[in-house]
Amino acid sequence: MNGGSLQHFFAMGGYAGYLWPAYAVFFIVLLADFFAPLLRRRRLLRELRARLGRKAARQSRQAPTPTEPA
Amino acid sequence: MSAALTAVPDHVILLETRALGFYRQDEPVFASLNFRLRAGELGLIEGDNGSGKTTLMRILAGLLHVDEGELYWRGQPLQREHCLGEVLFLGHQLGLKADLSPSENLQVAVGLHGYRAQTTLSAALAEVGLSGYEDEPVRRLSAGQKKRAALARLVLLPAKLWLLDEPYANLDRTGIALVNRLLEEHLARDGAALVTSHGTVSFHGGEPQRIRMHA
Amino acid sequence: MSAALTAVPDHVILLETRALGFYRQDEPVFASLNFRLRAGELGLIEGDNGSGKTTLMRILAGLLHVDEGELYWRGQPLQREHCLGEVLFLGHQLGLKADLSPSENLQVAVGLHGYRAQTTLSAALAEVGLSGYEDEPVRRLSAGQKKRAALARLVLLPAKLWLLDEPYANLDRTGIALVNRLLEEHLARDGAALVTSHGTVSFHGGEPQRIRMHA
Amino acid sequence: MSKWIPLWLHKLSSPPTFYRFAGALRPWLLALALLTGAIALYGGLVLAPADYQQGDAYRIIFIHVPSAWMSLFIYGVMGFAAFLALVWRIKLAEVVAMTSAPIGAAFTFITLVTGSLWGKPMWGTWWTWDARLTSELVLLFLYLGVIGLYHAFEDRRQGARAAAFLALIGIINVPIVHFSVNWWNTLHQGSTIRLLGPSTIAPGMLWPLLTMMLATKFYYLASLFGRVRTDLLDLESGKDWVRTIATGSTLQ
Amino acid sequence: MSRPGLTTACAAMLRRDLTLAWRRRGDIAMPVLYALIVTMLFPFALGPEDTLLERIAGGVVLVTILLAMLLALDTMFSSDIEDGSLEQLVLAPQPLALMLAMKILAHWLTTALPLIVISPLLAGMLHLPTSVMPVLMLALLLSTPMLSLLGAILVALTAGTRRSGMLLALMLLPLCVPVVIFAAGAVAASQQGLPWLAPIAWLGAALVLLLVLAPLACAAALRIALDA
Amino acid sequence: MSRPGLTTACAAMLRRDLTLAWRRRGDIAMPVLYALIVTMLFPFALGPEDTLLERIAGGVVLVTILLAMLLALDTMFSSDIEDGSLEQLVLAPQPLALMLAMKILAHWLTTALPLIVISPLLAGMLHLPTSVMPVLMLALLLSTPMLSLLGAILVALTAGTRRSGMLLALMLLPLCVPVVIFAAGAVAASQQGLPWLAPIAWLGAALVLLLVLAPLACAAALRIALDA
Ligand code: HEM
Ligand SMILES: Nc1ncnc2c1ncn2[C@@H]1O[C@H](COP(=O)(O)OP(=O)(O)OP(=O)(O)O)[C@@H](O)[C@H]1O
Ligand SMILES: Nc1ncnc2c1ncn2[C@@H]1O[C@H](COP(=O)(O)OP(=O)(O)OP(=O)(O)O)[C@@H](O)[C@H]1O
Ligand SMILES: [Mg+2]
Ligand SMILES: [Mg+2]
Repeated sequence: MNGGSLQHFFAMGGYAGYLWPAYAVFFIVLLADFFAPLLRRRRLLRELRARLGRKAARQSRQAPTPTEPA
Repeated sequence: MSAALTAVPDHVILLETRALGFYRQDEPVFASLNFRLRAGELGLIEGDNGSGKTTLMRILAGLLHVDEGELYWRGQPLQREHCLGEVLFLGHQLGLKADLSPSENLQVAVGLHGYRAQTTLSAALAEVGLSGYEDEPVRRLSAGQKKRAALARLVLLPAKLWLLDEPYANLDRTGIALVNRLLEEHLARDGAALVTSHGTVSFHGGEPQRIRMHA
Repeated sequence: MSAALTAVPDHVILLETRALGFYRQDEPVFASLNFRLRAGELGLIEGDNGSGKTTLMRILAGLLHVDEGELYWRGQPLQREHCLGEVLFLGHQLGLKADLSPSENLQVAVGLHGYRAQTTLSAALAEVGLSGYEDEPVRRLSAGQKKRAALARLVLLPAKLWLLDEPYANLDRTGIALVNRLLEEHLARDGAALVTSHGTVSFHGGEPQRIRMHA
Repeated sequence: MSKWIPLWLHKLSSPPTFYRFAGALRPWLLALALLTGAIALYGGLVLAPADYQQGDAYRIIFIHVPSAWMSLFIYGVMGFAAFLALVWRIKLAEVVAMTSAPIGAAFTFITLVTGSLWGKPMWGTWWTWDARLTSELVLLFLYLGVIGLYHAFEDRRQGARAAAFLALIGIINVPIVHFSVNWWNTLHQGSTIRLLGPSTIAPGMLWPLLTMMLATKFYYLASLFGRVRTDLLDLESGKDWVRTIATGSTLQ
Repeated sequence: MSRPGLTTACAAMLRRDLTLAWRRRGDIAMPVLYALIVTMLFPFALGPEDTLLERIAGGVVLVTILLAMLLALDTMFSSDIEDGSLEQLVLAPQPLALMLAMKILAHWLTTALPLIVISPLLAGMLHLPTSVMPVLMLALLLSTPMLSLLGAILVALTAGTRRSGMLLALMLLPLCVPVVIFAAGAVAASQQGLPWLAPIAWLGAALVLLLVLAPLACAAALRIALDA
Repeated sequence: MSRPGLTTACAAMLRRDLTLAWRRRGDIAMPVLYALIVTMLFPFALGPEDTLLERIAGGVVLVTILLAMLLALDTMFSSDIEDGSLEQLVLAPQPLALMLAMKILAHWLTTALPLIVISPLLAGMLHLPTSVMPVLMLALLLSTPMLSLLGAILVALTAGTRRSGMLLALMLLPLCVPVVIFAAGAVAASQQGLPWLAPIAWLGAALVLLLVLAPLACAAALRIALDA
C-alpha cells in the first residue's frame, strides 16, 4: 500500500471522525478492563502480606499476657 | 497530677443541687433533690427503672432545662459557659459514629476537647481493651466493644466531672473492673463522678455517696 | 400445665449443635461448638465482650446462616419451617416501635404468634411492672422500662425455646428478679432457654448448663 | 445438594483448583483473542468493501455488533451463574457472576458509545429515546446496579447473593433489548444477521463480523479468568493456599 | 397455644403499619406536599404560559408523583430494621411474603393513595384538560402499586447495606422507565384523542404478575439482606 | 490540659463529616443520580421533542437540583441525633454555632457541589444552549448554599419532633420560592439575551446575610430541640 492509499484508508470515506473514536473507545475500555484486576491483584497480595504480619504480631503479643482476673 | 499537691482549694464543692425538681406533663419525675458533690468524690445515683436517673443526668449535663430549684457549679449558680469542657457525659446513646473506627471517633472528641496530659490515643484504646480493633468500623463491634470505645473518652479527655449513665451495662467482668479502675484514678486526680447503676458496684476506692431517686 | 404430666416424651433434646462454627472475613468468631439443650433446661452462654455470644444467638434464631457444623431441632436437622413460632428471640435491639405504646406493640406480637394459654395483655404488662404505662408511647419510657416492655413478650407468647441476649442489662433489682422468675416458670413448663449475661446470675431454679465462648 | 453437579465440575469449582486451571488457560485464551481479533480487524477494515449506502461508516459494525452481542451474552452468563449461586451457594458461581458484571458493563458501554458515534452520521443525532437504545441504556444501569449492590455489602458473599438476586430480576431486560426492534417501530436496524438461515448481509462483511464475535468471546473468557483469580484471592484470604501465594512460593 | 390464622396475622400487621403511619401523619403528608411544591415551582421556573404548561402537564404530574413515591420508598423497612422489629417479623410463625405484602399494601395506602387523590388538583394547576383526568388517575392507580411492589424488592435487597439511597435510585430507574413510558403514553394518547386502552392494559397485566411475584421476591431478598 | 483552638476544632468537625460522607460515598452520589433520573424521565414523559425540551431546560434543571438538595437536607442532623453525637457536640467546649457552620459547609460540599458539577450535563441532556450554562452554574452556586443554610435552621427546629418531614417541606416552601424565582429569572434572562445581573446580585446579597445569621439561629434551634 502506498502513502496515498494509507491516507485514504485513514480518511475512511470521510467518516474518520466517527470511526476511529469508536475503535479507540473499544480498545481503551477493553484494555482498562483487562488491567484493572491485575493491579488490584498486586495491591491485594501486598495488603494480605501486611495483614499476615499484623496478625502474627497480635498473636505473639497476646500469648504471654494472661486474661485479667475478675 | 499537679492537682494533688494543691488539694485544699480544689476540695471545694464542685456541684450542688438545691431543691432540684423536674416535671413531665405536670407530673414530677423527681422533686426537691439535694446533694453536694466534692472534688475527689463519687456519687452513686440509685433508683428503680423509670425513677429519673437518666433525666437527672441530662439536666446536670445541661441538655435539659432546670424546672425547679437551683444548680451550683463551684459555688456559683451554674451557667453552661462556665463548665463547658469540664463535664463529660456518657449516656445510653454512646455518641459514636458507626461508620468511623474507634480511633477516628476519638480523634474528633480530642479535636473538640483536647488531650488530657500524658495520654495518647492508642494508649487509651489499649487501656480499654480495644487494641486490634482501632481501625474496625464501630458498626462491626460487639455491644460491649462499643461501650469500651465510648469509655476511652474518659481516659483521653480532660474533664473534672464525669456523668456516667449505666457505664457497667453490656460490659464483661474485666470491663467492669476497667470502669472501676478508671473511676478510682479519676478520683485520685481530684476529679468527681456521678454514676448510675443497677448492679452491685464493687468499687474499692472508698465509700461512695449514695443518692436515691424516689420514683 | 399439661406438659408436666407427660414429662418423659418432652424431655427430648430440643436443640443440639454439632461442631458449630462461624466465620467473619474468614476469621473464626467461634469454632466447633457442641452443646445439647433439653426441655426444661437453662443454658447460660458465657464469654467476654466480643467472644461471639450475640452471633451465636442470631445463628440459633435463624437470622444468620450456619457456616460450619450442624444444628438439630428435636433430633432433626434444623429447618426454619419446623421451629417457626417455637423460638422467641430477644436481642440487643428490642424490636419495639417507639411510636406505639407497649400494649399496641404486644398486640402486634400476639397477632403474629398468638396467646399463651391463660394470659392476657394487661396481666402481662402488670407482671413486668408496666401498669400505668400501657398507653405511653415507648419512646417516652426509660431504658429499663423499654426492656420490660420487650420482656412482656415472654409472658404473653407461646414458645418452647427462649433466646435471650443479655436480658438483665438496664434492669433494676426487681427487674432482674422478674427475669429469673419468668425463666423459672418457663422451665417448669418444660420450656428451654438460652441466656447470655455478664453479671452473676442468681438463678434459683437449679444449676444451669454453662456454655463458654472462647474468643 | 451439590450431588446434582457432575463430579469433575464439583472438583473444578473448588477455589484453589479453579485458580490454577484459570491461570493455566488464560494466556492461551488471550492469545486466541488477539489472533482472531487481528484477523477480524484486517478483514473488516481493509478487505471488506464499502457499503453502497453507508460508505465506510458501516465499518463500526465490526465492533458495535459484537460488543452488543457480548453485552447480552454476558448478562446471560451472569444470570445463569447467579442462579447457581443462589440455589446451591456455590462460591465459584458467586464469583463468576460478580466478575462478569464489570466486563458486561464495559461491553455495554462500548455498544452505547459506538452506537451513538454511528448514529450521528447515519441518523443525524447522537441519541434518541428509541426502544432499543433505551433498553440498552437500561442494561447498563442494571449492570451498574449489580456492581453497586455487590460492593455495598460489608460481607462479600452476602453482597454476592444479594446482587445475584438483582441480576436474576433484571434478566427480563435481555429479551426486551433483543426483540425491541421487532416489537416496536424503531429507528434502529432490525435483525439482519442470523446464525441459522440466510443472512441479509454480504459474505465479505459477514465473516469478519463473525470472527470478531469469536474474538470477543475469547477475550471475555480471558478477562473473566483474570478477575475470578483476583477475587478468589480476596475471598479466600484466610485460607492456606492463598497464604502460600501471598508469601511468594511455588503456586503462581 | 393455637397459632393465629392468616387473616388475624394480616390484620395485625396492617393495623400496626396504619397506626404507625397515623401517629406520624405528618410524614404521610410529606410526599403530597412534595408533589404540590414541585408542581407549584414549575410555573415559577418556566413562566406562566398556559399552552406550554398544558402541553407538559400530564408528563410532569406523572413524573412528580412517581418521584414523590420514590422519596418515600426508602423508609419502607428502614425503621423496622433499626429497632429490630423486622427480625421479630422474620421469626414469626407466619409466611413472611404475606406479611410483607401487608406492609407493602400499607405503604401504598399511606403514600400513593393520597397522591392519587390530589392528582386532579396537581393536573389542574398545570391546566390539564379535565377530560384527560380519568385516564391520568387510572394510569396512576395501575402504576403506583407497581412502583411500591418493585421498590419493596429493591429496598429489601439494600436493607443490609449502608448505601441504600443511591443504589435504590440506580436500581429503580430501569424498572421505572417502562412504567413511566406506558403511563405517559396513555395520558398523551387520551390528550390527543387517540385510543389509550392498550398501554393501560399492559400496565394492568404487569401489575397482576407483580402482585403475585413481588412479595415472594421481597421475602427472599430480605432474608439475604438480614444475614450479616 | 489545654483546650484546642478554634481552627483545630473546626478542622476536626469538617474532617469528621467529610470522612463520614466518604465512607458513605454512595450517598453523595444519591442526589446526583436522583437529578439524573429526573432529567432523564422528562423526555420519556413529555416526548423527545427538542424545542420543547430546550424551552423548559433551565427551569427543570433548577427545580430538579433544588429538590435533590431538599431530599438530602433531612439527613443533616438525624443520624447525629440518633447515635447521641449531637449531645456530645453540644457539650463540647466550643462555640456551637461555629461547629454547626462546619457541618453545614460539609453538607454543602458533599451534596450541592456534585450537583453543580453535573448541572451542565443535565442541562445538555435537555438541550439548553451552552451559552446559558455559566449563568445557570452561577445561579446554582449562589442559591444552593442558601438552601443549605435555611434548611439547616429548619432541620434543627424540627429535630426533636416526630413529624419532621412535613414540617420541613412546609416551612421550606415559602423560602424556596423566591430563590427559585430569582435563579430561574437569571437563567431565563440569559437565554433570551437580556441582562441577568440584577437577580444574581439579589441572590448574592441574601446569601451574605444568611452566612452570618443562619449558624447562630441553627444553634439556638438545636438547643431547644434537644431539651425534651
Ligand atoms: C446508541 C446507539 C445504539 C445502541 C445503544 C445500539 C444497540 C444495539 C444492540 C443492543 C444491538 C444488539 C441487538 C441484538 O443482538 O439483539 C445492536 C445491533 C445492531 N446495531 Fe445498534 N445500537 C445503536 C446504534 C446503531 C446505529 C446508529 C446503527 C446503524 C445505523 C446500528 C446498527 C446495528 C446493527 C446492524 C446491528 C445488528 C443487528 C442484527 O443483525 O442483529 N446500531 N445495536
Ligand atoms: N455486624 C458485624 N460485622 C462484622 N463483625 C462483627 C459484627 N458484629 C460483631 N462482629 C464481631 O464479631 C465478634 C463477635 O461479636 P458478638 O456481637 O457476637 O460478641 P458478643 O459475645 O455478643 O459480645 P458482647 O458481650 O460485647 O455483646 C466481635 O469480635 C465483633 O467485633
Ligand atoms: N423523652 C421522654 N419523654 C417523656 N417522658 C420520658 C422521657 N424519657 C423518660 N420519660 C419518663 O420519665 C421517667 C424517668 O425516666 P428516666 O429515663 O430518667 O429513668 P431512669 O431512672 O434512667 O430509668 P432506667 O433505669 O430504666 O434507665 C420515666 O417514668 C419515663 O417514663
Ligand atoms: Mg436510664
Ligand atoms: Mg452481644
